[in-house]
Amino acid sequence: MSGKPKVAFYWCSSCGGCEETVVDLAEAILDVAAAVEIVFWPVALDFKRKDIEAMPDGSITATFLNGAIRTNEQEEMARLLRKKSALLLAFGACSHLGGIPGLANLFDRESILKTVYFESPSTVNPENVLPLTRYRDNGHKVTLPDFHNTVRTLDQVVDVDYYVPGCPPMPRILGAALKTLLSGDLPPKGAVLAPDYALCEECPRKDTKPGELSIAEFKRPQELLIDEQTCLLAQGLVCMGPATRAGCEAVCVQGNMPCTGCCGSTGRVQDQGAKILSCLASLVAGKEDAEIDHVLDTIPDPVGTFYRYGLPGSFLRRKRLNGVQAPK
Amino acid sequence: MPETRNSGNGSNGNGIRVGVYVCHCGTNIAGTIDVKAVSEYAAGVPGVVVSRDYKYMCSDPGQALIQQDVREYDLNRVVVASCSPLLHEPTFRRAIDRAGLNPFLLQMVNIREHDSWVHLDKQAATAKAKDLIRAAVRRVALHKPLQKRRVPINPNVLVVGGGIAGIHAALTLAEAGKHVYLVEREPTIGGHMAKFDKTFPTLDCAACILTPKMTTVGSHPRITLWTYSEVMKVSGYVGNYRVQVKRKPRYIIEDLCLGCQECITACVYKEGKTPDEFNLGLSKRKPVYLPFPQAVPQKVVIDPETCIEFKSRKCKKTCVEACGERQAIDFTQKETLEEIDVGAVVLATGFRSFDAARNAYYGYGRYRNVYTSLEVERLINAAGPTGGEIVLRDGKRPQAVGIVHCVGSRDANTNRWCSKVCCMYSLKLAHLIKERTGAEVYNFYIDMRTPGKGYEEFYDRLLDEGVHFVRGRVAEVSDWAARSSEEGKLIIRVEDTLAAFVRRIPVDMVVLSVGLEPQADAQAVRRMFNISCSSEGWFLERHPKLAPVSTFTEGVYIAGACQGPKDIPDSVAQAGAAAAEAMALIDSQFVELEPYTAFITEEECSGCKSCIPLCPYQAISFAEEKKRAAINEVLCKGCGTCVAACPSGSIHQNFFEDEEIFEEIEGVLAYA
Amino acid sequence: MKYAYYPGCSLRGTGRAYEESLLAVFRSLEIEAQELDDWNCCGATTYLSVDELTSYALAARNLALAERERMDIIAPCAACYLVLNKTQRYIRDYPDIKTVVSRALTAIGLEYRDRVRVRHPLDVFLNDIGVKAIAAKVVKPLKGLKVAPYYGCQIVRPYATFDDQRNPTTMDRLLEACGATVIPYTLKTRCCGGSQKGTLPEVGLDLIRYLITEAQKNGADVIATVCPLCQFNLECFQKEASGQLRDAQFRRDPLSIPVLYFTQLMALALGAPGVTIGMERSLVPIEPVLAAKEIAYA
Amino acid sequence: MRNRQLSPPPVPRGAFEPRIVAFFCNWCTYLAADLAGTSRMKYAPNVRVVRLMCSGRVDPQFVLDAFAQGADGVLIGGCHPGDCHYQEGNYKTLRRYHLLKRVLREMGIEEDRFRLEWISAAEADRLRIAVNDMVEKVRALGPLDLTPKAEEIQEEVTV
Amino acid sequence: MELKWTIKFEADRDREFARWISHTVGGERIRHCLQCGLCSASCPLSLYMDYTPRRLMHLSREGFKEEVLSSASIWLCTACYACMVECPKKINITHLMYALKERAILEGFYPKRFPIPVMARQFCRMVRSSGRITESWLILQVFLRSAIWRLLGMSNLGWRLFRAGRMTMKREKIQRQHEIVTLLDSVAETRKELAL
Repeated sequence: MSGKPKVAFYWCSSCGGCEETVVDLAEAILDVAAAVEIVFWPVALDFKRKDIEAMPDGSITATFLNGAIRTNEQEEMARLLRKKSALLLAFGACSHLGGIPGLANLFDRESILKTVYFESPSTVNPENVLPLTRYRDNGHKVTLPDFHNTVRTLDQVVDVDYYVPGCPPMPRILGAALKTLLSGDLPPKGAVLAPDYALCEECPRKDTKPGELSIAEFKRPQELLIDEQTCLLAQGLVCMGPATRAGCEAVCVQGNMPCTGCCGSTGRVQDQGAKILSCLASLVAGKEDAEIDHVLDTIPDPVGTFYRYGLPGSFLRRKRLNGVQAPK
Repeated sequence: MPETRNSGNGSNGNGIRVGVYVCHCGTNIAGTIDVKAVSEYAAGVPGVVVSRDYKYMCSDPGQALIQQDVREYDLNRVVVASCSPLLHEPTFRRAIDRAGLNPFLLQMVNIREHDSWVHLDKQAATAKAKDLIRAAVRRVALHKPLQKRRVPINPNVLVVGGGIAGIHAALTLAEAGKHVYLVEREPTIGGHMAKFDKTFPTLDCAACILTPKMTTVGSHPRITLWTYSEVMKVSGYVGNYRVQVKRKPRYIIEDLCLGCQECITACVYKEGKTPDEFNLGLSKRKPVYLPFPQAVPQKVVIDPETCIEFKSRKCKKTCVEACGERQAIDFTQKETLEEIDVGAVVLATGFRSFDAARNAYYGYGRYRNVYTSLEVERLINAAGPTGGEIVLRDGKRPQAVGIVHCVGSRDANTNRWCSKVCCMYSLKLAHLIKERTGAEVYNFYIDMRTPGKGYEEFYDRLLDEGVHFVRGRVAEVSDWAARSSEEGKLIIRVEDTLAAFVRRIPVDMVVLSVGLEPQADAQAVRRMFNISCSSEGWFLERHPKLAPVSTFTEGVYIAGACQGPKDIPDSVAQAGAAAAEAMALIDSQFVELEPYTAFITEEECSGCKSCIPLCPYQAISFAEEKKRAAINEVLCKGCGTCVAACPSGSIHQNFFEDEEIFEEIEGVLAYA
Repeated sequence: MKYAYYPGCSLRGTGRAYEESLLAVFRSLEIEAQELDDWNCCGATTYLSVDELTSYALAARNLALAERERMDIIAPCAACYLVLNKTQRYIRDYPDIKTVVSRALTAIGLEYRDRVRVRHPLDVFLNDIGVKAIAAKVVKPLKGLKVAPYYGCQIVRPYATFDDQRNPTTMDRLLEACGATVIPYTLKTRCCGGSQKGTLPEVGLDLIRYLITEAQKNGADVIATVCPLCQFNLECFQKEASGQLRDAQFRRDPLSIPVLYFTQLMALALGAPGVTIGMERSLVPIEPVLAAKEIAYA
Repeated sequence: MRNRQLSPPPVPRGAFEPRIVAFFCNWCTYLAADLAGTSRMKYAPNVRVVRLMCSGRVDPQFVLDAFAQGADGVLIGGCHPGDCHYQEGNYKTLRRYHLLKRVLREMGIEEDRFRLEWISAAEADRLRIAVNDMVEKVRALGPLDLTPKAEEIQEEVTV
Repeated sequence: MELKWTIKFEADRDREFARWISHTVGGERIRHCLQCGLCSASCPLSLYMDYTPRRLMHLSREGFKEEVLSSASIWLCTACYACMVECPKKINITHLMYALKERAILEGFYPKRFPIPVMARQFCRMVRSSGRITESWLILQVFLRSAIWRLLGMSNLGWRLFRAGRMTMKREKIQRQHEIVTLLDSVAETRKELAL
């Protein structure tokens, strides 16, 4: 066994893009590989759970866990890795905020199963099979993980030391994170390893944002020919930039698409969606209920827009199941 | 020993040492809330070092108690649970300040106005008090020491309205060496009082006591009198208001006009043609006129509506000839706007009298001999249209006169309030009419209200003079006769409630004692000066008992009938009070502004500019070189709108930090 | 627009002339009004004083019937008009009344959903047709005919639904449109005594006398009414009322003045043939007056 | 990130008593509440008032936090449009209110639980009525009970 | 002359009655009455009244039931609503008069053969039996039961009206009479049930 710091990567409820980031470190990955000993990385290397269980508690220097927690297996692994790791990092939007999978919190387990196994047009399921957590197959007991009603962020399940934001995190950010960890002088616990100001600071279109903005209509990207120079908010698009933590160098905006907020809020804000809501609403034109509603009608899906990555991590966490269904 | 002490569970680790003080306010709070239990509970809240309850926290011993604890337990935070912060926050801030603690390390809990006074269920009220105190303790822990801002005060004062209240306020202030701008909408000052003949209950002549004051105003070196003018815009804040005044063209150069009135005599109109506003249309005036002989300023006015020169431009302009080399007449005069800076404002915009036509069943406007009380004041007035003769429209003397009280008062169909002065002025009119005509005079009243020095005595005197008093609200004034004896008369139909039957009383003249109403534009004015109105539309005082002439806007005071129906003595008294308040403010030379301003931490701001359009005071600007927003604290009034809107949480507000408010919210909700 | 016509009991009795003339006016103004199917007595003021709750149920039946037809109700009789209006309001304001009424209606397979408007002919003529349109249709203007417009109580009180409560003018404007001269009449909304004439005669007579003397004093040739009971009281007891004058010096010539429904005057002006407008049912003939004014009348 | 502690599930106090957090502006609605006090009006004791200088200071985060922390309703009180002590603050409030209402609807929180009232300093009675009315409506709706279900709580990491 | 006590004792007050009047439909605001007498003065009938409406309002809210229910005034009210429209306290006086009549009839507080209640009763009977009112029959019955002698006085008018076709002996009747009966019964039921 070498004396190199031990690093683990694990993948919970997410698309796997975060793992790509590791690869995207490109040649830098070699330095990493040289600097650390990767003890667990299911997607790339063949380790088994028992190998981890065998390790002494806290013996892993740092675990990068991506993905939100929605099954009991993911929960177990999270707890296990927590136990075994000195530092646990929520790696990427899903473990940090809940991420895209977090939007499942607008539904409950049952309706999701129903849609997926019976209703979705592409489904062929003549025997109406539903996944079971355990069943027998000619004598063999098979068990599958059960999944919870509610998708949760990593820090809603176990104690988290640091957060690496982004969907996926920029390799730059990951690299910086690794460096910090290796350097030994650690930021305060709970820190998000990215700059603590909003994206506009990094935005190439910053200067084109007008000082006196009053929004009479919100537009969706497909509704207009997006000018490549001017501030997207100025063009009526909902850009989450002002409420989103910087660090990605506004890649989306550079790709002529509005920021959707994957890096979460700044450290001074607790609910990113609420904040962008407050900001944009304040700028809406109109003083009468009717006028205001008229403008707001142009945001067809406020929750999906303002909480695209942040629903589980938000104040409300999920749609209320015991509440009334809202009239659409 | 009315006061008990509970030693708390000590500092909550982060060095916060809170003292909690629960006030009984006699039985005002203790009557509904179990103060002992509350104070005991408070002692258990993390961070609380000591908690006490005491009969009157605001009293000297109460304050001393707090100060002593601050030293003894070296408290660094204080929570006082008593009345509304708007009442005693300053008191307790001063108290802990004197004990060497920054005044803003205090949080008040309103368990009187918001709790004991509005709830019956003692248990619920007590629980509420606990919740609020728990929240306050959690909030105060985050308070930071703050300093009030000191801003110098402009020593000039604006008085709006030239009635008796405005006049008195202006004189008082000017005598005290302040410069006063007196702005009056009409061409002359004097207001309603100038129209009266005598004043109750002393019956001294209104003109004799008012006109001297008016002339002093006109000639006072420290009073700038702007009649025929209106306030258009108000900006700024206490001590530093900027006011825009519109001066309507009089078509007379005020400085040149001597008030000789030769132009009036010379006018091509030999007789007046237009209803005379001052005489409520009971007489006619010419296009060029002086509202009334003792008008101040003694400057004529030309009314472009009726002046031939304005209509046809073909007038012989005999007035200009008459004026001669004085050349005071200027048909080309234009409206002008003046800007003035003042430190304080006294609003004395007065009242409007009820439009009697609204009570159709009294026949005002339908029967010629139905008058309003104000019209009769003019009839009685020696300087009035009839030279003081009380006569009917046909010039005959009335043999019987009915005075109907409460017209447009105490009536859900019009105004629900009692207009306060009508009973007394009706008595006055009854006396004068009886004295001058010897007619049978009937007073129809619901309740006779004579609370005031010498008022009841005056009523007593009227009873002795043989005036009839019929207790009942008149249902109808009509001209249809049920008896030949009623032919050609106005018949008053009323229940004599004391005799308990209905009576029909024929009279020649009916006097409608109209009530007092807020001015038609009261709402506009109050918006301009940023003050509130009662639901009836009267200007709202800061506190009905303790701050009767102050408003919720610092530096704006109210006097006279604009605050509610009032007679002359009360109006004058209020005017004096308002003037004194204004002086107190000005002589303090500096205003201390709450430090609740917003500020931006530069390294946090991303320069998204979202906040910039939100500030109505242009306090937020965008620093191009740094590409960040910046807030000018002098301009910021501390509403916090930008704070709520800042998408990256980079704008903060003193005393209303996000964290502080979160603590308060979670504090009230965290169960005991 | 189509209306449900609710005559009410009186228009089938003492007030027949009202119905005849009203229908005539409907015809000449091309107002489509179909009689409310199987309407029942509204309960009038009498029922209210014996058994309030029931009277609401009675009235509500008519409302429900009209609602089923999706039409406004036209109620020419002042009492009906008021009772129907009042019922609507009280059902709105008092949950108990609502319960009682809706249960009762359910029992007879009806439902009331507060969707129907109760209208008076005055309202319909003025607001749905309009003075201009009416004036245009006038063929025999009532030139020089001096009319005292008598509204009585219950059209404008307590609910000022379409006119001022103290000084209503709807009828004034309609009659002026017909060319008549409407005289000032301060008692236009003073009560005629209603059913009192039937029950306490001397009481009724006093009120009647006031109303008529006042009208004559102001030089009226005819009194126009909007309510069968008012018309009945004012017309049928003129002689007795003259006898009633209590003040010796106040005696005038015995009271005698025609009292017509405003619809009769309108029908006359609109040229509906006399026979169908119930003139012949008057006890105080109008013909002499018309003759004197040279107003053609078949 | 700030650690958000969860309030323990409500302690049953016999019948359900709604808990309503109110944000009142310092110049109108807070004064109206004071006036209600001085005029000894009586209203439901379920409201806890948080005083802010202007309703414009109400950050949607406050509203959501209140709900998350166990409030059954949230009431915002400000000056009437046009009467704002800070000229325009309440218009911003109105706009945020409308957008936030849409979010709450999608999140399954009934309309009656979130209310905006314009109440001037003089309208104590309006305040009384608003409070009583809201308390009754929320009482009818029952507890909001957003605090995660027991099973989830024990899964929660306790910080 | 015979002297008797006019003084009233608290025991003479009927508190239940006072409570009832302020809780009955229309009585909500009676306690606001400031006794101005506008109702009495605007009442065209008050010239006959023993107790003016104003006094009735006060007596009722104080609970002097005897005086109120035995007063002639409540029968004189023609429901012209003048008082209610003018009342400065918006008290629903007219409706209270109805309430008082109803109560008086309920408790038998009226002179025998007193035409008004008789008329009312006949009216109701006729509605129940035919669903509509035929005035001629109604008048006839009322006089038969209260003041026959008056019939003679009226006969002349009656005849003239008959000639003018305004008095018909044909009885008006609706087709679905049973509906009216069901309706009336249902109301009676609900009233019992809800104790109204």
